[in-house]
Amino acid sequence: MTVMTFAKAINDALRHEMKRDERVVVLGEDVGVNGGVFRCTEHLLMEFGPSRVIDTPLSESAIIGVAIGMAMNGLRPVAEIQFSDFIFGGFEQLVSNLAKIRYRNAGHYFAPVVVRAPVGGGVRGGMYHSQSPEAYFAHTAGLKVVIPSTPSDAKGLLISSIRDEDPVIFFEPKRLYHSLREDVPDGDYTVPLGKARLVREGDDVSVITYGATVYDALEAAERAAKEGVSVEVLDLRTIVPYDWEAISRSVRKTGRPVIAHEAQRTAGFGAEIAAMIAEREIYSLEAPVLRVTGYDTPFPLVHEHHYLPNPERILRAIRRSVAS
Amino acid sequence: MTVMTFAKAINDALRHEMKRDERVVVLGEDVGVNGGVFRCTEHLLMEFGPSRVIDTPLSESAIIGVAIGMAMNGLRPVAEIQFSDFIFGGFEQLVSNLAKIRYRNAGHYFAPVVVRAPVGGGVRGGMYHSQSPEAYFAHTAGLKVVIPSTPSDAKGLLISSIRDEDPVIFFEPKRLYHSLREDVPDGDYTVPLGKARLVREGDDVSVITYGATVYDALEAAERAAKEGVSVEVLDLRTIVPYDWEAISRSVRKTGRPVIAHEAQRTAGFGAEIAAMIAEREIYSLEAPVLRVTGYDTPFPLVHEHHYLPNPERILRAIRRSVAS
Amino acid sequence: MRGKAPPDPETLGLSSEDLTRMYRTMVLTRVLDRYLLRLQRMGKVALYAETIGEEAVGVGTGYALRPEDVLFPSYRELGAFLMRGVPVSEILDRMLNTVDDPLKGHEFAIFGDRRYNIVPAPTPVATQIPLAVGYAMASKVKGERIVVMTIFGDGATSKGDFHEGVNFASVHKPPVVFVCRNNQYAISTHVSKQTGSSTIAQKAVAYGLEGIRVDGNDVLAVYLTTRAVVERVRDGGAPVLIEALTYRLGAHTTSDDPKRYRTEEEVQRWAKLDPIERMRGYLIAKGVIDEERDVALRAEIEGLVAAEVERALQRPGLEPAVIFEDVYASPPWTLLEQAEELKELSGLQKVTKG
Amino acid sequence: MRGKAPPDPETLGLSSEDLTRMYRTMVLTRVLDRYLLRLQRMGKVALYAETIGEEAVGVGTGYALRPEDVLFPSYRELGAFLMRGVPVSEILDRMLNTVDDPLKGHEFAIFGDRRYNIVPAPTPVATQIPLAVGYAMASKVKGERIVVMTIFGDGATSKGDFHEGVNFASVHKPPVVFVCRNNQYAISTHVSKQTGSSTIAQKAVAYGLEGIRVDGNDVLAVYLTTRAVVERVRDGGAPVLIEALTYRLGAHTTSDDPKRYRTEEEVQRWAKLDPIERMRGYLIAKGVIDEERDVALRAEIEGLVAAEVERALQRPGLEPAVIFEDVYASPPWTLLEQAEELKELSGLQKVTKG
Ligand SMILES: Cc1ncc(C[n+]2csc(CCOP(=O)(O)OP(=O)(O)O)c2C)c(N)n1
Ligand SMILES: Cc1ncc(C[n+]2csc(CCOP(=O)(O)OP(=O)(O)O)c2C)c(N)n1
Ligand SMILES: [Mg+2]
Ligand SMILES: [Mg+2]
Repeated sequence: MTVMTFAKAINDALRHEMKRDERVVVLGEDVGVNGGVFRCTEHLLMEFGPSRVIDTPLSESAIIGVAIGMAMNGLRPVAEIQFSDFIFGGFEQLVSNLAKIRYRNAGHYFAPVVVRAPVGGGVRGGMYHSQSPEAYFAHTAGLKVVIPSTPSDAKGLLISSIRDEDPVIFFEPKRLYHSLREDVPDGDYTVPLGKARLVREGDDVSVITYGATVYDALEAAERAAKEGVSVEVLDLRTIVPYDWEAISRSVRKTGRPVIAHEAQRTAGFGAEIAAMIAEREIYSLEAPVLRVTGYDTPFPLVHEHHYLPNPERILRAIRRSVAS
Repeated sequence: MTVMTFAKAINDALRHEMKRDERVVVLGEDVGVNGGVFRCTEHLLMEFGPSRVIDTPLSESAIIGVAIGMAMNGLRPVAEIQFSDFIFGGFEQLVSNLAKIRYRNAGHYFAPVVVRAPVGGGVRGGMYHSQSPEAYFAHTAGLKVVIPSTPSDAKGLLISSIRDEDPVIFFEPKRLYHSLREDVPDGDYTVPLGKARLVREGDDVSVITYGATVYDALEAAERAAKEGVSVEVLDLRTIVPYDWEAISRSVRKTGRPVIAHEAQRTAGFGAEIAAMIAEREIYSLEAPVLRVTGYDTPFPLVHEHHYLPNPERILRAIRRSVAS
Repeated sequence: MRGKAPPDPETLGLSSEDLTRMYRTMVLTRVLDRYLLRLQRMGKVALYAETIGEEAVGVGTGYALRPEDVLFPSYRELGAFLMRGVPVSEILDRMLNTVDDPLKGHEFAIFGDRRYNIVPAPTPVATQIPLAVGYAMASKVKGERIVVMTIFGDGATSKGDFHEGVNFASVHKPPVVFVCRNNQYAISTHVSKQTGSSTIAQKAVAYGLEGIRVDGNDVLAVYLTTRAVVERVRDGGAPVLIEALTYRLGAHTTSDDPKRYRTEEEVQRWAKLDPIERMRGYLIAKGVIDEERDVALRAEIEGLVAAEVERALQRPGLEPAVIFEDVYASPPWTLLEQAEELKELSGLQKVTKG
Repeated sequence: MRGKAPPDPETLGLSSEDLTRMYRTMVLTRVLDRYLLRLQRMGKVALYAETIGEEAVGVGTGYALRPEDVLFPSYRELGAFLMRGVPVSEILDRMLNTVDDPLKGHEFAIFGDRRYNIVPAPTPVATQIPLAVGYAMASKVKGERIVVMTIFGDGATSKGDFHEGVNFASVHKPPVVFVCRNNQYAISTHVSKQTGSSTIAQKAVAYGLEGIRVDGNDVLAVYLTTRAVVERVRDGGAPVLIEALTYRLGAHTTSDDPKRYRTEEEVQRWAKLDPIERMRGYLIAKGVIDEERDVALRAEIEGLVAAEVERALQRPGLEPAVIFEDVYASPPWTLLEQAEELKELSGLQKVTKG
């Protein structure tokens, strides 16, 4: 075990996989000599050289497209998009090629690419350094979508993603990069895709969430506890595939689900979870299914605290749930 | 009233608005001399000339981007994307500029662009001529999203969209273009955005749907009627904003909602409707909220009938709803 | 080559086997193309993009590649597939989506199969270009001596992905060759409305790369130019952009009506430059074939294709369950559930062929 | 201009007012830039992209535009804004997100305001380019005699939107001027790793357009070249791509550490070519100003900016409710509900300044 930041854990996972498997290459804007704008690829260029750590031109579509081509030819590319807000320039490659490559090629060719991108707000990043676009990818068959919330999970899930035979969109909550430290297992360490993490047990309300919002949920849970409400917090960790068993178990226990994420509400991934609950756990419910999310506006530069699903907003939903 | 196909109704709306308002221009691939690959822009070039009916290079990002710039400078561009499957090449312009232009400019500049694109399957179009990407846009604050299902609605909603001060993504179910004829009001005719259409009244089950699936729902309703089940069919027509009042009224009446759309299930727009029902009409429910949708695969070339939410599948959900 | 007398095959370093193989493949391409068109009209094929008039580009480039080289084509490269040795039967199984369709009916692409190093074309124009660059980057990393070629239309050069892909290659210089099959139209849009540049080849200047324009109706010019470029790139040379100027004699696809946007005179002018006729004239002039052998060859090919069409039409179709295959290597539980749902439903309803 | 003696202002057709205005604005740009950097360090500004060393490009191009011309800048065009007459106070209100912020704190862009025909820059690089083309297309349709200019970095030229936008303009030829501020870096990426072409100007060849490279540290060269181009385009000339070669003396933004990717020697080499020093030397040599007046000018500007900073720092911030403004002209009911939710919550919790 070594104490690491979230960013360092990502770096550790990349180095570990690059050492273990020479098919693993890293590409993106400023990932080489600069070590990534968040330092996630620091020192990799020195260690693995420019044919495996590739600084690219400023062109998101080419980054994704080139990564796909590399993967089709047997490499395991990990492409970095500098901010998930810029992933849209590569959206056609992601949706029309990456997600569909195995299908279109009937398995002749496939592309186990990992696309890493920082997501989320909380760093005064404004409209284009704060977005959470996971729902777009969850709605795109052929992709898997992962969002870790701790350094250990970051390492374990990234290694699993790199080893996965399917393309994975790997979102890293940027406000956690350097704000969080914890003991991370050394060496080979994997966390399976598709398994949620029960962060806090509780009996009255289930907060189902992922990414940096886990911490807001925990704070809300603490405060609810003081009001005598016992809140369970579930960190999905993987969005596709998501851990329905864990969700369903929690909802059966509490009957009161609150779903929280940073992305805007309408057609966000929270809607999918709510819809599944409304289909499969309707008879377990003791309260309406509530969502606490970013508002349906672009991500604002000022007052982002108000925009985000902050602890106050989550707590309010918990109270509402308990009251109904 | 004139009997028209869906495609002709679109054409009629465009011509009407171009005559009425010289700010209205049309641009896209093959919209001019060719009249559009589905003939929706037929004869417009001849009538309005090449500065208002613009054949563009094959570049979706430029089509959207140029339309935004035109709108910022006072025009009312109606951009055509040849198939909604190719809209992803313009996704960054749609999400990062079109949807956010008013916000980023704090209202100094805004871009009332209409982006028209054929959607959906049923024409043996395969993976890239059949998709239904409406959920991506529903999840993008700043946009409105419209999907008519009849020639009259096509005309009335398109005219409303062109006159709207906000950007509208206007999806046209391509399998209806030439297969459907009906009386369409002549001249100035608008249908307000955000209002659903009650296509068929019923008491037992509510099928909430939009686009071409309306017809599958109607067929399922017919067949259910023979089984003694009375099915209500609601055509949302607009996805953003959607007509919650109409949904809620229907769900209160029947207690048994079935949501149907062609797009893949996970994180589709149906999830949003289900989530809202699970939040706000939970006490009206007498059955789980069911969804009948495209499967979570790329759109297949062969066997698309099986992939689509066909009448058999909708009927099955109706039966399940009644049985629970 | 027009104007002066065409050079002898030996001067060009070509054997008569080279010549007849290319000629034969052009004829085969034309014949199969016409059959596929008819099959579409019969409702057996969903949509088809004709290749008539553009055979020299596919055949000339296809012949320049070695078997280990990898092709990322567009949807109009039938000639290249046949030249690379794909049997007519496999293309028919593909296009008719029989149970032997190597792409399992998932998609349109005329053909694609790893055994032939042919990657099925994506429908979204130009999006294969960065993939080809990436494939070539990987072969460089792996130390393979292969060349990757991607072929695309004139319309494709307007897309961001052409630019981003070629620019990426201009920096990293992997072994990739870009071939623009400039047939002068993107559906109804003439190339003069596609770009302000008067040639596609000059677009290479934007990347500090070499651009070459070649007569795309002259299969020998296409072959010789491409082969030279391919071998240069194999030896570590920088990527090259080749523009092969040709003309789409047919409609864009079976959904298109070219009369709406171009004159019959224009078409006739180009029909006179038919690449097959041109090659035929050359071969006869140089004594490589004679009229009699040509007639026999054409009859043989007609017979071959007709027989294969007959056979393929008899083959059974694909099962509905294929729609769930190849989405993931390890599918999410949601998808597995959905596959079960279809199975259950298929039991209930008549299984119709897609 | 290096090497031989620089020409006299009259020869260039420039008045001493022209010269002092440009010089003064470069100095103002530098001073304000340094203040904004400090304000960021103080936590008053969220993020800032320095413009030090690149003043000549903004000022020279800004001076070439008429007030009715429209500018689509990138995020590093402070000089152009000041040259177009934007008061320092308004830029500070913007950057500090005071209650008078013309962009209501919604976004980063240094500045933008319709009154000045300046469109706030989008953060996603190059995406303003097609917008500028569209804006110019509309002005052509409307029969206005304005010119639209868009400025972007060297990195931006690799993006598909640069290509699609310029190519679109090459066909339709609206009154648009493309200016690449080539400061040789896109964050850590040197322009030689950005593209295989040795200049940005030559990329114009790909579109059949004229490309011009100009010394971007020579404000007079930038101004004269740009003005000539702008007026030509106003008179119906085809779009032009201008490359202004300069150097980013500072960090990319306040989050960047350039020591990671470039040497101090390189920076020092370019620091010696500082465009302000160069213009100062020219003005003194030509007797337009003297040392004394220069010192006074700088003191005056320092004082002016310092006072405006003081003032702006005292201004109140924006209310949380602004986050719901300007999303739509007619917002969906969902959004109106959400705005109510925030109102309710704001009552309960301490309103903190963004
Ligand atoms: C990204 C994208 N936009 C639009 C289309 C629709 N479309 C199909 S082919 C075509 C024209 C392509 O022209 P070109 O690249 O010259 O190839 P050609 O058909 O002439 O071989 C268009 C616009 C598409 N397939 N992909
Ligand atoms: C589409 C996109 N990708 C990545 C980024 C992150 N980013 C911000 S500025 C920048 C470099 C831009 O370089 P250049 O265009 O040369 O402009 P400069 O900063 O030098 O003025 C990058 C990569 C972005 N803003 N937009
Ligand atoms: Mg073409
Ligand atoms: Mg730069």
